[in-house]
This record gives sequence, structure tokens and C-alpha cells, in this order.
Amino acid sequence: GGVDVRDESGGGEGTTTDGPLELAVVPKAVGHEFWSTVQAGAECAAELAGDVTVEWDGVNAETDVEGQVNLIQNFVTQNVDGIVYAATDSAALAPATQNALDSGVPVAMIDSGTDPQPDEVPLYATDNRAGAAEAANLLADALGEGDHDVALIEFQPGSQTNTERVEGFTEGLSQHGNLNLVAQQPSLSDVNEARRVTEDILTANPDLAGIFAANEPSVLGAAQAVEAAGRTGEVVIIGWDAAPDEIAGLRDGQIAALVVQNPFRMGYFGVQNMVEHLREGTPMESADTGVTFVTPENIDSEEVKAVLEPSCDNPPVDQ
Amino acid sequence: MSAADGIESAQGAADRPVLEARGIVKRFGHVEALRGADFAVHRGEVVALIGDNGAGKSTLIKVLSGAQPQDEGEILVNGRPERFGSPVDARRAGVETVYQDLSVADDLSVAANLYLGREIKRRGLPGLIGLLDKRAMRRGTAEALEQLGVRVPRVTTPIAMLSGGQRQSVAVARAVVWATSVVILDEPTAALGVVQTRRVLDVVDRARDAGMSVVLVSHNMPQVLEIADRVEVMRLGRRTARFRAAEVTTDDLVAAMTGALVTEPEEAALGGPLRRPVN
Amino acid sequence: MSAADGIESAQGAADRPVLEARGIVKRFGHVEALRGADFAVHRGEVVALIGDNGAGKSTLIKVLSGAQPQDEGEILVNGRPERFGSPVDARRAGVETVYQDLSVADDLSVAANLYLGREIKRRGLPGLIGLLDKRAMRRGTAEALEQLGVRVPRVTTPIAMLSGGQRQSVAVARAVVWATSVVILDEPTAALGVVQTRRVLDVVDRARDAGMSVVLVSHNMPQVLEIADRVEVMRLGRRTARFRAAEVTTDDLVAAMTGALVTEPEEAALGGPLRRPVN
Amino acid sequence: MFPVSRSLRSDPPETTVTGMESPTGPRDRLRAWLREHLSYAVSEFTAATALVVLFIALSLASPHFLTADNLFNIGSQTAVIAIIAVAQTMIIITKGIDLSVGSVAALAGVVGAIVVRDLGFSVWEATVVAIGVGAAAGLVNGLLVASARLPPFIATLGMMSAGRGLVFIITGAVGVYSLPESFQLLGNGEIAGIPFAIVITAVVALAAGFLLSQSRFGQHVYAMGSNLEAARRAGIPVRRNLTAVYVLAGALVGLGGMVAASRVSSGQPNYGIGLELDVIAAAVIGGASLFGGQGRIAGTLIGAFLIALVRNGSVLLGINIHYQQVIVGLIIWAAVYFDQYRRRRLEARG
Amino acid sequence: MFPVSRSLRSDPPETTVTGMESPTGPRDRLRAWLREHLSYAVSEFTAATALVVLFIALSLASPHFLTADNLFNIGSQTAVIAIIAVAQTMIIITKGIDLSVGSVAALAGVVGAIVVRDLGFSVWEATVVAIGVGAAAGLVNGLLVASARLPPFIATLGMMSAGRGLVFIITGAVGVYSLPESFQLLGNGEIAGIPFAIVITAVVALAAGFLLSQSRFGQHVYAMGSNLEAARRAGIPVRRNLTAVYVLAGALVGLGGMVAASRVSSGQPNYGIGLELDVIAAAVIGGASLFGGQGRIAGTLIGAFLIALVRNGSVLLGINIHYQQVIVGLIIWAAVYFDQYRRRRLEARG
Ligand SMILES: Nc1ncnc2c1ncn2[C@@H]1O[C@H](COP(=O)(O)OP(=O)(O)OP(=O)(O)O)[C@@H](O)[C@H]1O
Ligand SMILES: Nc1ncnc2c1ncn2[C@@H]1O[C@H](COP(=O)(O)OP(=O)(O)OP(=O)(O)O)[C@@H](O)[C@H]1O
Ligand SMILES: O[C@@H]1[C@@H](O)[C@H](O)OC[C@H]1O
Ligand SMILES: [Mg+2]
Ligand SMILES: [Mg+2]
Repeated sequence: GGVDVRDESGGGEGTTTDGPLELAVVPKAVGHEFWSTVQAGAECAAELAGDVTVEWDGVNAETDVEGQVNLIQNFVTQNVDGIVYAATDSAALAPATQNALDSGVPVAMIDSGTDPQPDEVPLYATDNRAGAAEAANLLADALGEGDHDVALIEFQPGSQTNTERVEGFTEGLSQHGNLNLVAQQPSLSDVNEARRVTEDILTANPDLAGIFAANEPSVLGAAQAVEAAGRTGEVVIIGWDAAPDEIAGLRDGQIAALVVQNPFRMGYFGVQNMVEHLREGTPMESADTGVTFVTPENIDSEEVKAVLEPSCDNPPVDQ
Repeated sequence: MSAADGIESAQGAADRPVLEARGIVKRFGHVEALRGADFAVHRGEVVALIGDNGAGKSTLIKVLSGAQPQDEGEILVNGRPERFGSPVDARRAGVETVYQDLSVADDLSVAANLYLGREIKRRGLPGLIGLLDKRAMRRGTAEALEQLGVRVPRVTTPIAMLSGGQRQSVAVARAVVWATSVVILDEPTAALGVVQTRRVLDVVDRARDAGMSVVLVSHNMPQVLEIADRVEVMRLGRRTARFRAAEVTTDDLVAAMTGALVTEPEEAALGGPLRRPVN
Repeated sequence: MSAADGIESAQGAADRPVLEARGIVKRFGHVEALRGADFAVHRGEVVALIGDNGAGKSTLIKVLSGAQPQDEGEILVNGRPERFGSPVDARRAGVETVYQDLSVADDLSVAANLYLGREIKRRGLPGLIGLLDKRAMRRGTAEALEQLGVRVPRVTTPIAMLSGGQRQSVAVARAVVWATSVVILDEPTAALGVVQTRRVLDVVDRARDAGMSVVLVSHNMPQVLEIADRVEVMRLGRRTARFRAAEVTTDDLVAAMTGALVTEPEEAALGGPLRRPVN
Repeated sequence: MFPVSRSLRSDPPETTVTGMESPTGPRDRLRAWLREHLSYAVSEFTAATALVVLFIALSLASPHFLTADNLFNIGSQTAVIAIIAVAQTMIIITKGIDLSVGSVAALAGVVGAIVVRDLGFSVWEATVVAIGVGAAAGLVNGLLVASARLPPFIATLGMMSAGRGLVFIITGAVGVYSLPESFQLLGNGEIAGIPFAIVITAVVALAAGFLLSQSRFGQHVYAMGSNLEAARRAGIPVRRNLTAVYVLAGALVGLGGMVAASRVSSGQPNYGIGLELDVIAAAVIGGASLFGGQGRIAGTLIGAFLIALVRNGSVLLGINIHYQQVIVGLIIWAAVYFDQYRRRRLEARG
Repeated sequence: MFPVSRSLRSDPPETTVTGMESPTGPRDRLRAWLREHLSYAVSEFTAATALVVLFIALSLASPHFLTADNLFNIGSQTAVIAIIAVAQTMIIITKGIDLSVGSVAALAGVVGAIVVRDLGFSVWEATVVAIGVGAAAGLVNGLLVASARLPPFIATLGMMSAGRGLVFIITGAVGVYSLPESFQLLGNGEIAGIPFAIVITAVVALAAGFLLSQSRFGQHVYAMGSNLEAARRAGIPVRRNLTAVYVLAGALVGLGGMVAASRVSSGQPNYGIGLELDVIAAAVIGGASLFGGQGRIAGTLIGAFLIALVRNGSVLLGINIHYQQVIVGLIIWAAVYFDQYRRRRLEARG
């Protein structure tokens, strides 16, 4: 595309680009509902902006930090106009972001930022830690008075999002002396594995009263295990994310509440702000994309619907 | 059908060889193992194929039995050119081979090796779905080994556990059991004991009597002269001499193998010392 | 030091055998390959070890050369009991072996196999850091093969590409090149051509003349009688007979191998038909 | 019956040597027979010993272990791995390896789920489709190995990558959800109180074990793995047979993928990443050799359940997940060492 | 020099046969020599052909490909895989396999990061520590394989699990951060304008190639993989050597893990999951055989770069992520098929 240098505006290097834009949008990994929704949001923003191509590319596992470093590096080499991505690891990707900036490629972060995060790089994300702490509160509310055994199904030990949610949840639990964490197992983001560990946890802890499962596959597997054990309703599940079967589980009473982010908005904001920055030189500013606690009570509210069924007909309003 | 028609019939057209090779060339990388090799065996005939180490005997045998395709030249069965794409084709033509490397499956039992590719199935429905009659195969194996005077620990012992001679016996037993037209034996008695060697030679005799053809590769000249009707000599990938066994001495054979004696016209043309075949 | 002291000295104490096995038992699962086998070879002596297929010859050889530990019994070197924990121990005692399975590394070249475990290093610093003198090894290999009358495509050809006889030649060359005290040859000429076989027998002769001892396993009775000073016969995992080669016929040997003739007292005690050794 | 050629049939043998061992009396023969058959039994037992030891240890250590529910759970949890490990065993016996099992299982699972959701197939029809998908992938693997003569590692590595890509293309990298209750039949249903997944596993294992040990085809599988050239020279159609093994294995992987999808009543595009190592481990722990010619279904099942018990046990005992991995490593070492050691002793001493 | 025993030295040979081919004139001999050496060259070239083809194709297809920056990028990105693939090649030549490379690299990386962060080690000291950690893990693998005689698959599978567990225990499943700038030296530094990671890779590859092809130890490595029993009978101390190979490989894996950690300036507990397949693939694509005795460092490097080019190229060309995996699969098949095909032709026809 034609690159035309107009020396104005306050953003980055003070250049703006006319004509078609090519943006790289990189999730932490591909293969989950969550990231597909991010992609949908990104493509929606691109379409509305016009003449913007989104290059959607990611590694296969959220643990492949080095692979993502390489991928970002390759996009810089390819000289895309801008990069919108979610860092698999905040420290490890910091140099990659810096390198992109040094090469004149602006960066916007979604879902997870880097540490340090350069001033000119915005972050459109949810606060994982806060969300998980709130999940502990929801669990406590659902279980009520008295001592209760609870379990935690994490997904990928050692990955940053996982760590944040686990820490957030355990911090939240510490506010509730009556909740006793008796088991903690990883699902490795595999539904079958989530079901297996949950089954075994239920076997070992006949008195288990509640479970917090920290992402989509973990929730699905946990719900199935509880159902298969015939203990639906007896064991309260607080989940994360909003895959269709999670919503169905919520409606069926298998799941008590879901912590739901707004992935569509992440993708949308990332691309929309990047395009504005490139075309008009508008500086990009971070925004909390928000977290919604979905329960059987509020599931049919308009506000929740907008989060659960995002569509480009009704795009999120900027900031 | 006797040893007498050896040399002549190879030239004459009336009695076609059961199995014949013409101008076979076989290369491995830059090594030319066969450089236009010829060979023929007739019905009811025992032909010894001899030659120095590395002369190309085993390579020719593999071509004759379909185990390796030649690069050039042709194979004729009863005078008709045949394309041996695989060992199955050769077997279909009734040719059975004992390879020098034995070609046995180490992890399988003696019985399984003897029946490899020709397993006996059970009668009736079980047989239709492919079930094996292991008992019958064990019995048959014991019989076959008995005939060759071979003793193995058990017929269910894996081949890997056998002694060198026992392994070879299994390979020989397999070939002689199944052959109907030609048996090719590549150094079949190299590892065999005295008694077992005798048995194999007896089997060769009986095979000839039954009208079968036998190709025998051997480095044992007395054995060759005792059992063979004719002798073909290879040297450096070509046939360089042919003799009737009855009319030749060990010294002649050695001379032919070392190149001091040549009977084939093409070879002579290439500058080798031409001497008429003995007789 | 000649063939003459064979049988007597084996019993007498004065002249100790260079290598002796006493009461060796070796079991594989429920197969007893050796059931108390004895064996002895003296300095400057060629002893043939014969026996039917599966008699236990190769197993005994592996025990004698440290390749397989025995379950019972003892090995004596120059009269002193030795524990052969590995082939290195046997080699240290100057014992070199050609195994029946050849024990060559298929992916390695002829030269690499000949020098396996005894590679020549470069002189000076390169040698100190382990660099090979490949050129010297190639030259040495060519020489050694020449002496045995062996032709291979190239000394850099991988063993996998050689003919059966060529492979065996490499194995034989390796053993005779390195032996200093005893050479054990397990059917060393089974796949060899006439010329190469002759060469190996010559080497055996020269080894004896040089005061070395040779143990030869063979199924070729004329060869055994020609080259050996003494013959020890195994049957079903035991030594059942001993002869001086000069005083015995092929028929005697065959009789001993099939169990019709026994010279060892223990065997006789077990009910075998006792006949005095010939002489 | 025994088609001996005329040349062999002529006169009776002169000596009395037989195909059987040593010239000993009837009592010795009985002893030899007993020794032989006992030693087989012992060797079978040996392979299972680690499993039994672990089983007893867990029964003592956790009150929850030895309960029908837990045992059924373990059975169902292990079903998929066991079924796919059976497939892997067949391939390993041929001296092959299949790295694509995870991708192919995922592919079969999502396709099975999609035809139910979008085309209204019944769960049975979907199962047939899933098996077909697996078989088709197996066919490609088989042709690449048998006809194009790629090393199995490479052929199936490519399929691992391409298969996963296909899954993503088909699903758009999103799980296939909203399946009817009936979809759970294979994974969660029961027959006469026994989980259906366990029944399927048992049927598959029995059939495969029977095929391998009793049929002509099975014999040829071992022969090809033991010495491919010898098998070819013996007239076995090695190309066709090798391809058939991959197709058959692929079909089982497809079935396994369908059971997996059914257990979680959804088609998961990320299913089965790393599965290949689990199933190869089960086969190798069970005595299969990556160098071909060796392996038995019974052993593979033992291997699969050994791994499953370790995992179940460590959750039941509440072992910290980080230590779990260390313990799994140690137990794998110990189990195989123990087994190897006893085998060697058995072989060396009788 | 050539220690021929007396018995051989006695009289000169009677005939003129030599260790060389056919009794032909000097011209023939020259031709034979040329043919031999040319065919080697061609075979080397063959292995690299797929790489070259891909290289040219990418240069034409993307203006960004053939730039110093991008090539250096590819080099640095491939460094870790290449270093560890060299280690894997040595093990594969011995007929072994190392599944633990990912876990051990992660272990070395996090330990290297921790000693810098917590104990104030310099990056060089940390590198030595990381190499030591790798070597120690290799020693355990080596002892299990050589002395306890576990199948390498099992020994290293156990290490894969135990090693990862150790990483988690040491780090508490949290990345090791807050490292000084200097920590990035190995991964992101430069020497005379050339990325340090590339220099390290080149040194490692040259040293390993030299060791394997020119040294006695290397010779023994091939011999052990080709026929372990023959090597033992030839007096090679196989236990010690086999253990040494695993230790050496482990040390390289440790180095690789340190470079990886340095590249992302942190110790990542999940580093290297699935890495074993990548590096084995590099070795096998480069001509190593999982059945031992065969493999060369040059081939392995070609394999590693082939995989890297495919990945780099598909990003540069903006190929859809899902299709990328399919394409990677197809290219792996094509590259190896092409190579095998030419090798076979070469062998069959001269
Ligand atoms: N697969 C192969 N690759 C390369 N060269 C080969 C191959 N097979 C045979 N050769 C070569 O072809 C030549 C002939 O080998 P062949 O095995 O036919 O000899 P032979 O006459 O059977 O010898 P022997 O008496 O030793 O068995 C030898 O020089 C050998 O090195
Ligand atoms: N590794 C093994 N496992 C099981 N049985 C074995 C093994 N090695 C040898 N045997 C058995 O031990 C017996 C003796 O074998 P050995 O190889 O010593 O015989 P041999 O006298 O060398 O015979 P040949 O003349 O055939 O070479 C045979 O019955 C054989 O089956
Ligand atoms: O933040 C992401 C999350 O919301 C989803 O559940 O899976 C991957 C995470 O990284
Ligand atoms: Mg031959
Ligand atoms: Mg023997």
C-alpha cells in the first residue's frame, strides 16, 4: 500500500498512513472459543474501518512463549502496519514489543500486557486477578454459612493468566475462613482431562461442596464430572468464560455463575484504536474491557446478552 | 531328463530351460554387481552356480527369485519372458529360494517361519475369518525338520534363539517343502552339520528324481561335483564358464573361478584366455 | 611345542592349557545350551571343536571369549581361574574371536570394522583429542584383506553392502590381525570361496608356527582333519569325545558327533556306549 | 494338510531325532512342559506385577480407591487411551510409530459432533462417520509408509500437523457444542450397569488381541515388523498389509476420538495434544518394542492402566501436582525396570 | 602403525587381488574415484535440495524474506532447536531417543535464571550452571539406559515427566522474572554484527560434527547404534560411552535451554513442551534413522532450517494459521519423499 508520510499528530513517530492497512492480530494461542471471539471483534472493527486486512496468526499453545516471540518478530520483519496482540508472558514479550516499536511498528495489547508496558502501548483487557477474587466471593455466597470443602481446577500451571487467576482466587478465598481448599488440579486446557481430575477429586472428597474452574475446558469438564457423579446441584460450580455449553450449563443449573470477559471488545478495541492511530495519529489509550458475572438471574438481561452474543451489527461503543 | 543334455540343450531351442536369465545387469550405486549375467537351468537338472566371493551369485539369485528387480536383461520361464515384479511372481511359477541371509523373521517361532505366507487356516468358519490352525502347523514343522535331521529346542522357539545351523535348517526346510518346480539354494549347507548336510543333498537328489530343477550355490567343490549335473561359473558379475560336472575336476573349477579358464565366447572376445570347456 | 602333547597334557599338570573351560553350564530360559562343558587348548596347538548343530559350540565360544557369562563352571587362562566379565578381559588375555554371527557393524565401513575398538589415532595433538588417522586405517585394511585374498568394492564401503563371503572375510581379517595368544574361529570359512578358505587355513598354520593357539569350529571334516592337531567333540552341551587328529577318521568324528562314540568317562558313566578313543 | 512336496515325502527318516527337545524320559518331558508353560504364566504375571503392586498399595492408602464407582471411573477415563493404545500397538509391532493419533482423534471427534449437530445424524451414524474419518487418515498414513516409503515417524508427523490444521479449518477453532443428550452414549452410557466405554474398550482389546495372536493377518503383522524383507520374500503382500494396519489403527483412533468427544459431549479442536506419548508409553511399558516384531495387546492394556492408576492415585491421595509429575516419572522407571529385570532373569536362568 | 600379528606378516600374497575394486586401468580408477566422490556430493546436495528450493521460492514470493534482518531472525529463532537437535542426533545415532529435551531445557533455563536473579551469578556463570543441570539430567538418562538398561523411550519419558515436575517445584509454577539486561546476551546479543545465538549454534554444530565424523568417540557412537553387541565384543566400553553420549547431549540441551531463556529474558516453566518432536523431526528429515547407526549433523541442521523456513515463510506470506499447519504437514512429507526418492535412485542406479 501507498505509504505517505505526513509529519503531524502526537502519536508515536508522528507519521500517519493512508490507504490499505495490514494489521497482525495475535492471540495467546488458537483453538478456544475465547480467542475466536477476539478474532470476530478484530475483524468487525477492520470491516467497519474499511480497507484494513487482519492477519490472524498465533501459536498452538499458550505456553509456547518463545514461539510467540518469534511470531511477533516475523510480523515486524514482514513490516505490517501495526500489531495487536495478547502476550503469553508479560516479561518475555516485553522485548518483542520494544523491538516492534523500534522498527516503527506500533503495538496495542489485548487481554494480557507486558511488563514493562511502554507508554505508547495501550492495553485492552480484563483484570484476571480481580475477576478470580470475585469468583471466590460468588462461591462463598452460593455456599452460604458453615464450613465447606472447595476445589480449584486450574488450566495450565506456569502460564501467566493461570497464575493470575489462581492467585486471585486464593486471595479471594482467604477472605472466607469457612471455605477450605481441599484439592487443586490442572486440566491442561483439555476437557477430558478436566473431567478426569474432577471425577477423581469428587471420589477423594465426598463432602466437596464447590468448585472454581478457571477457563472454558476446565469448566466444561468439571460440570460433566459433577453431572456424571449425580451430584448436580450439590456441588456448586463457579466458572470462567462463556462457551455455548457453559451457558447451557448455567441455564440447567449445573453451573452457578460464570466470570465472563469481553473478548469481542478486546479484539474490536485493539483494531479500532490501532486504525485510528495509524490513519489519524490519535494516541491509543488503555481501557478495561470489563468483566461480567453471569448468573441464572441476569443471564437474559440486555447487558449480559450484549456480552454473550456480540455481533458486528451492534458494535461496542468506544470507551 | 538327465544330466546328459546339459550344455547342448542350453544352446538348442527344442528343450527350453525352466528358468533362464539373459544379460542381467544390476547396479548398486556405483557398484555393478551383475554386468550382463546369463544363467539357465533345465527340468530335472541340478545346476551348481559357483564363483569367487563377490562374484554376483547371490545378486543373480535374488533377481531370479524376484526379490530384487534387475536393471537390464530378462528372465525367461519355460522360454517365455516373465517380469518378476516381486517374489510372489516367482513363487507362483513354482520357484522357491533359500537366501544366503536366510530371510527368516527372528521374532517368530520356527513353525511360523516355516509356514510364513502359507499359513494353514482352520477348517470351516474360523478359517474363513482367518484363524490359524497352529497345531497343524506345529505338527507339520516337526515332520519337516525330522526329515532334515534337524533338532531345535521346540518348534515354538523364536528363530532368534536358534543356533546358526538350526536357523539355516529352518530356511532350507521351508524352501524344499514348498517348491514345485525349481528350488534355488544359496549356500544352503554352509552352517549345517555333517548329518544335516547329507540330508539336504539327499533332498536335492530326490527333487531331481521327481523332475524338479535345483540351483545350488556352493563354495564346496567336492559337494558341487558330487551333486550337480552341470556347473556354471560366475566371475565379476558375468558367466565365464560352463561345464558338465562329470567331465571336470576341482582344479578346473578353481581355475574358472579365478579367471584362468574361460569357456564363454563373449568373455573370450573381451580378451580373457580362451580355453575350450573340458570335453 | 607341537601337536604331539595333545591328549596327555590335558590330563597332566605340567603343561597347562593356555585356555581351559571346566564344567561350564549355560542356560537360556529353560534351554540348557551347555550342561557342564569342558574344553582345553594348549600353546601352539590347533584344536577343532566339532559337534552337531545346536550342540553348544557357539555358546561355549562366547563364554570363552567373554561375550556371554556362564551360569556355572570356570575359565582358566594358563591354569589360573579368570573371570571374563566382558570381551575386553578376553582380549586383554590376547584372545581374539570370529563369532559365527560375525559381529560386524553394518553401517560402518570395512575399514572402520577392521579397526573397531582399536582405531589408529593421528600423531601429536590431533591424536590426543581423539582424531582418527583414517588414511592409515584404510591402508592397513587394504593390506590385511590382500593377505586373505579378499576383494571388496572399496574399504570405505559399508559392511551392509558386502556379499556374505566378503562380510565373513572382514570378520576373519579383524581377528587374525589382532590376536596375540589365542584365535577362536567359529566356522570362519563357512561363506568363503575356495581361495579365501585356503588363505585362512594358511593363516591358521602360520599362527600355530608362531606359537599361537587356534580354536576352530567347523562342520567340514576333511578341513578339520587337515588342519587340526586335536579334535574335541561336543554333544548336547557336553564334551563327549577327544581325539588326536592324526589318529582318527571322518567316520569316527561323525560317530562321535551323533553319540555313537564316546571317550569321556563322565559320559560313559551316564550310560553312553563307552569306547576308547582311537589310539 | 501339510503340503510337503513329493521330494520330502519319499522315505521315512533314518534317525529318531525329532523337532522336540533332548532325548529324555516322559517324566522329564512333563517337567519341561510344565516349566515352559509355567514360565509363560510367570512372564505374563511379571508384566502385570507392577500394576498389581500399585493396585494393592492404593487400596491400602486410600479408602476411596477400591470402590466400584472409582474403578468404573478409572475404566471409563482410560477407555480412550486404551483403545488408541491398542491401535498404536499394532503399528509399533510393524516397526512403525503413529504420532498423528491425537490430531486424528480430534478430527474424528469434531466431525462426529458436527454431523450430529448440523446434519442430524444419530450417534451411531456419527460413530460410523468418525471411524471412517480415522480410517481415511490411516489410509493416507499407510500409503505414505507402504507405498511412498516415508519413515513412519515422518509420515505421521505430517499427518499430526495436517490433521490438526484440518480440525481448525473445519471448526474455525471453536468447540462443537449444543449436542443432544444422546451424543453422550458412547462415553457416558451404560450397559447392564457397566459403563459403555469400558465395554467398547474390552471388545476392541479382545478383537485386536485375537486378530494379532490367532489370525493369519496378525502373524503377518509380526513378520513384517520382525523382518520386512523376509516377509516380502515369503510372498506376503507387505504393501497391502502395512496399509491395512494403518487403516485399521486409524479406524480405532477414530472410534477413540468419538468416545472422547462423547465423554465431554462436545467436539474439542484441541483434543489429544500429546496423546501420542501416552499411548506409545502404554505400549512400550506393556512390552512392545519400537524396533518392531514385539508387543501384545494384554501388555498394552496393562501399560495403559498402570499410567491411569498412577494418575488416579495421586489425585485421590491429594499429592501436589508438581510432585505428581516427579512421581509419575519415577513410577514409569520403576515399573519398566522391574519388568525388564525379571524378564532378563527369567531368560538368563530359566 | 598397522599392528598386524606375526602370523599375517610372514610371506607376501601370491595373487594381486587388492582391497580395491575391479582389475581396471588407471583411467577407470580415476573414473571410479570421481563417481564415488561426486555421488557423495550429490547426496549431500540432495538432502539440502528441498531447503534450497524452499529458499528460492520464498525469496521470490516475499520481498521481506531475503533481507539480512530476516535471515538473522530465522537464524536466531532456529538456534535453540538446532542446538538441541544436534544433541538429539547424537542420541538417535546410538539407536536411542530423548523425549526429555523440552523438560530439561526448561529446567536448565529456570535454574540459570534463578542463579542470576537470586544469587547474583553472571550470565556466564549461569550458563555453566545450566549446562551442568543439563548434563546431570543427561547422566540420569544415560545411567538408566546404559546401566539399568531401560529402553531409551522409557528412560527419557520418565525424565520428561520428572524434569517438568522439578521445574514446577523449583519455580512454584511461576516464571522467573526481573533479570538484568545482561541475561539476554546469549539469546539477543551480537558479535561483530552477527547474533550470538547463531554463533553458538555454529560452534556447537561444527564441534559435534567434527566429533562424530573425525574422532574415535564418534566412530564408537555409530558402532554402538549399528550393532551394540558387536561394539561390546570389539572391546568398546559401551556402558561408559553410551552414558557419555547422554551426558554430552544433556549438556547441549542445557545450553539450548539457557539460550532460550535468554531470548525471552525469563525462566519459563512451560518452556519446551512438544520440543522433542521438533528436534527429532529435524534429525529424521536430515537423514537420521530411529533404528540407529545413521545420522549426520549437517543433515540435522538442514532439517531444522527446513522446518524454520516453512514457519517463517507462512507468516511472511500471510497464510491463514489453520492452513499453515496443513501446509507444514505437506511440506514435511514432500521434503522427505523427495529426498528418499533421490537417495533410492542414487543407490539403485549409480
Ligand atoms: N545391496 C547392495 N548394495 C551395494 N552393493 C552390493 C549390494 N549387494 C551386493 N553388492 C555388491 O555386489 C557384489 C556381488 O555381491 P553378491 O552378494 O552377489 O556376491 P556373491 O557372489 O553371492 O558372493 P559370496 O560368495 O560372498 O556370497 C559384491 O561386490 C557386493 O559388494
Ligand atoms: N540366546 C539364546 N536364547 C535361547 N537359546 C539359545 C540362545 N543361544 C543358543 N541357544 C540354544 O542353545 C543351543 C546351542 O546353540 P549353539 O549356538 O551353541 O549351537 P552350535 O553348536 O554353535 O550349533 P551350530 O553348529 O548350528 O552353530 C541351541 O539349541 C540353541 O537353540
Ligand atoms: O485470557 C484467556 C482466557 O480468558 C481464556 O479462558 O483462555 C485463555 C486465556 O489466556
Ligand atoms: Mg552370496
Ligand atoms: Mg554355532
